Amino acid sequence: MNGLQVVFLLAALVSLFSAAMVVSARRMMHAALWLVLTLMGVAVIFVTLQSSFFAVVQVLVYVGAIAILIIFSVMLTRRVMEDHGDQILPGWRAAGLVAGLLFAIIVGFLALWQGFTTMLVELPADADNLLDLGQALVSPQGYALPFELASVLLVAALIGAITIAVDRKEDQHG
Amino acid sequence: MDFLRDPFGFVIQEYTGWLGGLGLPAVWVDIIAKLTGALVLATGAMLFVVFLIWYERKLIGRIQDRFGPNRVGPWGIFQPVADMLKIFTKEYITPIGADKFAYNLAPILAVAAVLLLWSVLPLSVTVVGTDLNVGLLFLVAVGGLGEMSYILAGWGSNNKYALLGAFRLVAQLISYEVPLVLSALVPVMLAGTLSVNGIVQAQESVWFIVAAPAAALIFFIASIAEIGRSPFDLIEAESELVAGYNIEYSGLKFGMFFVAEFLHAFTVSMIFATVFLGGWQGPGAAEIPVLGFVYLMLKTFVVYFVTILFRGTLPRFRIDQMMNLNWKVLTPLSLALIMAMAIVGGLTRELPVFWQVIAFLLVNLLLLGATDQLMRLSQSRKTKSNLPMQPLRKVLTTSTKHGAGE
Amino acid sequence: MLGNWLYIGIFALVALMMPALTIFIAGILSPKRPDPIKNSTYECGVETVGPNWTQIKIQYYVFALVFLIFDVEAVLLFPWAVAYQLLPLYAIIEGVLFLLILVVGFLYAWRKGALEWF
Amino acid sequence: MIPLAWYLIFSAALFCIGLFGALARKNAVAILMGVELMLNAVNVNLIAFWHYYAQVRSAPYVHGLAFTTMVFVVAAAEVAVGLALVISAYRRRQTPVVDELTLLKG
Repeated sequence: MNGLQVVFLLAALVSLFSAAMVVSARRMMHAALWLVLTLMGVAVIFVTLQSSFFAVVQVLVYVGAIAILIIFSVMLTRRVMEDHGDQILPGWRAAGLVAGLLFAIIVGFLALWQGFTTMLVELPADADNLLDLGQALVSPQGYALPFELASVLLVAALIGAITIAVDRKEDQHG
Repeated sequence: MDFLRDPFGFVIQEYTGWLGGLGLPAVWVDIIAKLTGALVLATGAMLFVVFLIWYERKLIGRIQDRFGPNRVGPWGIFQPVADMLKIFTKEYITPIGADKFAYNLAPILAVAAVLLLWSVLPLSVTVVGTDLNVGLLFLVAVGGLGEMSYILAGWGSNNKYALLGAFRLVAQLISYEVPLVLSALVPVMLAGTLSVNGIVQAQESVWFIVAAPAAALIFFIASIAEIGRSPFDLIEAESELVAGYNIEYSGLKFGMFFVAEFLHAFTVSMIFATVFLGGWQGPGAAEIPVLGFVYLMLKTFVVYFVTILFRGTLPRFRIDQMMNLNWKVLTPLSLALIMAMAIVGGLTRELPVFWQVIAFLLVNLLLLGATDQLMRLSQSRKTKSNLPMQPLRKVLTTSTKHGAGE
Repeated sequence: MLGNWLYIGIFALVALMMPALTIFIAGILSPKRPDPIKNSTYECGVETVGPNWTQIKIQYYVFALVFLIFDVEAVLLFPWAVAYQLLPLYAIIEGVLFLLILVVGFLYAWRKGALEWF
Repeated sequence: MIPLAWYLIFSAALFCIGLFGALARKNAVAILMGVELMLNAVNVNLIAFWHYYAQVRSAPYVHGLAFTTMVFVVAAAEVAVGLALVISAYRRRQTPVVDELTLLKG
């Protein structure tokens, strides 16, 4: 057991515990704050995988933007706040069964794969080379099309979300 | 002589050498050396705040034709120490129904998010906390963590004014993070790296503020907005409102938010000096590392001085003006700037560096001039219609039944 | 690589411990005389009315939304900006095109009045 | 020096917790949080396999990074539109609880 493994286990335990709290917390605000902790834990997991870029992006995008968006939405749908009742659907046992089965199936299948037990060793320092990523993202042999489509997708999401969320006042009495 | 040329690097080397001689395993030597470095840097930063508070109060006093603190010690330099001792002995008042965990975590997180920024800032050639390959992105991301502390503070206080104040502040911070992130793209383009040290080294021949003054201006304004200071301090406008997100805090818990604000102000000045003013670069800085530290501090204090000048002289924005400045001036300008810089840089690639810098400079000035003209145009159109503020054309409310939000 | 992050991790712990310890020490030094009036929620001396959960405006959501979109877009552009000096001209144009598409969305939000604060 | 298996098990567990949240929660915002957890699990998986392939091929391996970037984009778009829908539905029907949202029944 070396230091890196300890860090991984701690981060994984914290993330999984707080993920469990996300799906079980009664108050939405608590769930959102637990979600932030999960996301930070995942960022640490990225660090142990030596992906500095995605560790930082995880904090920037998920904690900095998506979590804030979720917290704003929680505040916007206020009635949840006053709702201390059951936050779980009656069929949660079935959902738990499905999730548990899926976990068993995934791990079972993965365990059949021979690379499953590979030890991940430390990569050379230039492994997560942003230069390569940047070149691949715009090279026609690489990801030029997905790159532009990502922009289209983002704009579609922006336009769609604004159209849906921002009604004019007159629509509201419906 | 080594000691005089580079006292910090010398001490670090001696210290790690001494640690290595103790016979500990190499990993532990590494960890202890890093821990000591972090402790020294963080303590230094925290203590530095005492000086910053004095400096700022003195300057603001001068701007307002007062003396500023002048009783405790020579030139009142011990005034913040006295204030600190006082705040140390103040009672903590925790409001009823507060979410204890969130309430207590918030001030800690506010300071920690700012302190953590210091871990990637290069102080001189030899004293580089850590040369992370995504350093600039790290600075932006960790700077954004502060928002979480405001949400925790506002929400944990169980006070609707604190909550509203927190959400308004977060709305401001995330809005201004857009031009901040976008203008940070320009130095990355010019330097070809995200590492902060790499960006400093890329400015050996020419500072980025010369090549991209528009980006520097956007970055600077967005940074001031990020620290929530005047003229962007309408969230906790102390002369007009109750405090905002920190209304329910007392004693040192309030003090921590105060410390975080001052330290953040200095830290963003340092980031600006690093990214646009060449960091520790200067004549002789590569040979005599301690000079680099002096240069960095000089530049940082110049930038900090300008932020205080802004604070002392500019009137406070109204919130709609502030949002308009962000969304209708800074963001479009930074978008246009990136596109123009990318194309011009691509076209002038074959030219010598000098001409390329001139081309960049011209593009920047052109865009700044165009923005200025457009702003004047819209200003004169507004005054013609004789409206004190923009008409509430599109009134967007969340719910008519539940009242109009706010 | 991991060494850098080790330093940042240690620094993060120190940065968290330092204010926490200071607050803790000050808590020992400071008096504790709680009182129901003193501990009540501060509303300028007026008694608290209504629930503490106020509803916020949809504007906050819209700002957060635009911020998220631009943040993700910046994440895609940062690798592009790092590689910028090595890219051929058409690849630079691709980046500009990427931004132009985004500008369309931004202009839509502007036209729709989503960026107004009132 | 961490087995690949740990990452895969971690990501599977995170995915299943997220799935449980998406299936069992009443509140639409909470469902979206569950979906975010699932997307995060996917990212962990992608980065783990990126590391694995970079190690096996002993050369930088850019595809894992590019895919992860795209997952970030999709996650952002998903959460933006999803939350907009929740807010819109809440404002029309005054409830964020999925069971009570029977818009399609008319």
